Amino acid sequence: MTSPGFDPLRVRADFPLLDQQVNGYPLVYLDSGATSQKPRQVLDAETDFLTRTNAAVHRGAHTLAAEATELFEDARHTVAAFVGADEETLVWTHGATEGLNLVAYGIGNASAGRGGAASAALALRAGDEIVVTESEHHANLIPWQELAARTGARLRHIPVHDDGTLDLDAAATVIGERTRILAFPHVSNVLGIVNPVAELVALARGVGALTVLDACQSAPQVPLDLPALGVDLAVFSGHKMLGPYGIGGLYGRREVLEALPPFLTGGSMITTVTLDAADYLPPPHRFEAGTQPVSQAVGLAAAVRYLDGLGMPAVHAHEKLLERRMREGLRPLPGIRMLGDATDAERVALVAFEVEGVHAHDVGQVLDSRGIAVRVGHHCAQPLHRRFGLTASVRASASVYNTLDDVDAFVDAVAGVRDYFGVTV
Amino acid sequence: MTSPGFDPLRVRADFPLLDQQVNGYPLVYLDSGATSQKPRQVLDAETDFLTRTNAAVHRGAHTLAAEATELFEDARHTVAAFVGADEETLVWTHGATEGLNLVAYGIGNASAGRGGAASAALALRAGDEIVVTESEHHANLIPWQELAARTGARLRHIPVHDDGTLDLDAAATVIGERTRILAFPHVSNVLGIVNPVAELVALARGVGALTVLDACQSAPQVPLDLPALGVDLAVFSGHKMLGPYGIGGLYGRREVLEALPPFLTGGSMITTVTLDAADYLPPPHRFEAGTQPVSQAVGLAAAVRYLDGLGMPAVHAHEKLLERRMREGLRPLPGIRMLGDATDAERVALVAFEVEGVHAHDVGQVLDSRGIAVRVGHHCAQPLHRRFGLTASVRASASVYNTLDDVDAFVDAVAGVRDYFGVTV
Amino acid sequence: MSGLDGLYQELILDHSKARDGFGLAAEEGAHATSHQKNPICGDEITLRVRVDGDVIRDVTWEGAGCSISQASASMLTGLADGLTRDAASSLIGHFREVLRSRGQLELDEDEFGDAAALSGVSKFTARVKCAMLAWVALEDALARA
Amino acid sequence: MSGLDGLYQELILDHSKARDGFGLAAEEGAHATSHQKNPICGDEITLRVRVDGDVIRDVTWEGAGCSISQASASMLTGLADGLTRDAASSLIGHFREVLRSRGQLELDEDEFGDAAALSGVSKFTARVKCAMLAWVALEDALARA
Ligand SMILES: Cc1ncc(COP(=O)(O)O)c(C=O)c1O
Ligand SMILES: Cc1ncc(COP(=O)(O)O)c(C=O)c1O
Repeated sequence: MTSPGFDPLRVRADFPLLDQQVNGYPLVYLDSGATSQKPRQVLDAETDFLTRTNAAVHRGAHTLAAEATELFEDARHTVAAFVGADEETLVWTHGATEGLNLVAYGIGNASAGRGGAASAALALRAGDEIVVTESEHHANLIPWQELAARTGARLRHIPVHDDGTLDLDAAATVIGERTRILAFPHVSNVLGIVNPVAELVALARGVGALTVLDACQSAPQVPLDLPALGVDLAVFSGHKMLGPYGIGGLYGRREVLEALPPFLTGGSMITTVTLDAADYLPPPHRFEAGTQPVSQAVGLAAAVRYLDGLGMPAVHAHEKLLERRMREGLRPLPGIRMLGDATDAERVALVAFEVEGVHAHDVGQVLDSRGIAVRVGHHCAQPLHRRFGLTASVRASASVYNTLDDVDAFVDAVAGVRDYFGVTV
Repeated sequence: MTSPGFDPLRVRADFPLLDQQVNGYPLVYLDSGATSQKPRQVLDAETDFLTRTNAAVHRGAHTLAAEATELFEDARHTVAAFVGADEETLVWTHGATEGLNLVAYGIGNASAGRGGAASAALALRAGDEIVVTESEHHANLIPWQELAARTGARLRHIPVHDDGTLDLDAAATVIGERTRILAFPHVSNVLGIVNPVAELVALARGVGALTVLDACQSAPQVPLDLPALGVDLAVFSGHKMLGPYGIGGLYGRREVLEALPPFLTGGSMITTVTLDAADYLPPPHRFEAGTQPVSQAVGLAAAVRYLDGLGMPAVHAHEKLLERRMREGLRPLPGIRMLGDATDAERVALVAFEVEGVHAHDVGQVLDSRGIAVRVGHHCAQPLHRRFGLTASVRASASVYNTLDDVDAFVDAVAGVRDYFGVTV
Repeated sequence: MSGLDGLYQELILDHSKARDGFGLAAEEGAHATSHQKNPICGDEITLRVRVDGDVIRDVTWEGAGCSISQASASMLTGLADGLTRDAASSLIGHFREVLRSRGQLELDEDEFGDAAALSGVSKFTARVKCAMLAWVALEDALARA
Repeated sequence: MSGLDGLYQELILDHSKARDGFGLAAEEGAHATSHQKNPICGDEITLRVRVDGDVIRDVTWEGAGCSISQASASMLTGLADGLTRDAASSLIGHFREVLRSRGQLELDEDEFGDAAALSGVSKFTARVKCAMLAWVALEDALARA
């Protein structure tokens, strides 16, 4: 897995979309935290599947169906291995949002008495507590709000320090005997800081709480071994890690998946069905109702093979390089405030910031006029923005195909923004 | 929209997968009821999007993001128009199974008091009844079983006659004052018969019950005008109608969608979010949490444009031709029993049958050895198979790219099956 | 930055700083208030009008947002004052039509005054909501008044 | 139909009709029963064994299924009778390994007798579950006995 590094310009050549001009400038795509671009290898894998092997999986006995089923399950094996997991512990989802809803609704169903005795240990009661962080993406916040509302559980949160790190002292107080679930991001999609998973898991374990990790932003950039991290459940999205839309993964420890009642119900997740009741398959199939995103699973397998080809340690090193260049470029500029600028934290290549006196939308527009694509808004993290006294910020996020030149063009454009709007204070 | 018909051989040339040999014979793909093949035009639309315009939609302000958002919403317009609906009444889902779960869980959430006063009319109470048919695909059965179990409602069903038609007399008795929901297939994926929507909707309306139509098998073959059919809600899957995996539609009458609380929660479906609570957007966005299957939406739009190019009346006529040839070919063969062989019913090109004395798996294997792909098993409709005294059947289902020669090859292969296994009775 | 300058005309930048009508008037007389929000960026506006018989008076507003949304609210303030309900609703309708035209239509200077400078926004589809925010608030406030 | 004949060997078709051991014995003595199901096609088998000390006796079964699953159960009946638990479990393990080999391995005739005819199934991945059904039932029954 160790790699001598890679040449981002060669990598870039694998991504057809990047080779274009926007507003008369070569495209500098710095919005990979929202969705990444996809290499030829991924597009080709999907097209190959669809033009040669496509057929219903786990449902047919004819030759194409058998071949498609094999490719689909091979993809599961490949993607599971990428996050250090066994294939039986990897559930296909349509993305991280669905994965988190699956867990929250599964626990809600257990709380409503579904799943029988096996699921009773997961049931929530009034007075139980669910803990999240102040830095949550809405996808790892609202499903818990809704679950709390349905079960009478209470939702609490771990605050974030001014420098963007989690307040671990507060965490030790917030997480207590009543805590049943601790859900947190591996990396916040605004702060970019890698959270201390081991400490948080230890706190949760100490009180017997279930841990749910949102690995959306780490999966594309940080070598992952989910079982080694010790979390009970974790989710990630394919489209943020060079893969297709509409595919993602839910990893779960075997015992936890076995105890969880189904979420979506329908075909291919059952054994016996009568008009009155249904018996369910064991994990992972219990959680995969209906026709699965088959070509997308094959595409995601190609994406993680691509990342493995570069070597995740090399990817991580490359992202760190870009991240440092971004922060070092922005820091000296007048009127720039980075969100969560803790200096010694481990990070991914993602920086959110405010340009004092210029609204994020206007900053984004100036950058766009120079071909630079960044994201502006609350990035689905309104509570965190409120905590920093903002409604919106600008976010630049890089991936394997970005170069130091991309970062320099970005910093240069940001440097001119306040002038353009005549802001001098 | 009227069309003089089309040449299936020219159509076939648009489907690269079909041009292959299986077990030494040219592939005859008769498993489109499970999943259809995809024309070049659909693959190209997705690839074009991913290599030129791909970016996060409804979230970014940069040029690509704005263009991607437009293509995504144009796709919604196109697909909505294909089923006769306004774009605000079309919700993207990942497929029919998710769409049906969305409705069942949405009603479950209303029953748990979510959605406030606006949703109260949708809430179920103990003693309320949900009615389905005996011919249900598991996707339109198990979500209702689970909803009934969570709310104390009772699940009832409309039986199927020996000839495959619904027992409308029984329906008039089963649907009564306590009925709150009537869910049924437009076309069963085993019987292939177009059900009398108007009669069923009238019965449901008479008692103020909500109607939910499973249009999975009709959408690819029958010209659809969902508002004109008068149903409250309807679902379909892209992958069965020449489109990509992982995309589907939920149509809903405006008032019904407005009353329905959200199902999946997360990003892009909210207005204001605090750590404690969230406010939700109006439909359709209320139901589209998280990153949507964007390239797949674009692909599905290309698929329905392809179907519209052929003309849905012409498609329907072509399918009827294939269907008649299938049934007329099978009927004289000794020991063949077709499921639901009502002679004067309107149908799609789909036939399920039993070969007496030979298990469905074995029939499928013989057909596969001649390059003919059919589906064997219970087709996710165990209760219906039980009703016909079977655990499994063989199903042949055709699409726009099938020819009469395909059907003849299929009938010819079936004719030899009993001999091969030495069954003579 | 020619495309950019087409969007950020001098007048827009000026209005985004001047912010005519900024600061909500106290609620007295026949007034109506509307709160609008752009869920994508979290921008918000609260706009209040007094309706004197059939005539709009005293448009005031408060809110945070980008230069386009602030300038648009500022420009609307002067424009709406003294209009009848009907005139305002036709003005809003026309504004919406032009802004959604993707650069095909222009705002007439006689009708729109300073706000005609917002024509350029219609080429930037992602920014149309920013420019519309105050106008939707006025429409909503009138419906409530 | 050469590929097909590799699957449906004469012996298999014969066994699928003869169905040795078909008809469940009454539950008496030290016995164990297992019910197994193939969720894809709905095929089921109920298999019962008597375990006499360490030795398997009287394998009987009931169920509906395809010719492969029926033949496999029939062949297993004769084969298992008289084996020790250990011998049976090694037999089942070996059978599974060959069937999952995608045509790479062959069942040894000395070890498997008539059941060696099932080697061909390993090339038909969609049918491996059919052939395994009775064997999984025996494995499960022994675990319960
Ligand atoms: C940290 C984090 N969590 C969850 C999500 C939701 O992922 P998706 O929209 O792919 O479901 C995202 C991305 O939007 C994210 O960045
Ligand atoms: C009638 C019917 N309903 C529902 C479904 C479920 O569709 P999907 O698997 O695409 O969610 C299918 C197809 O499997 C079907 O044929």
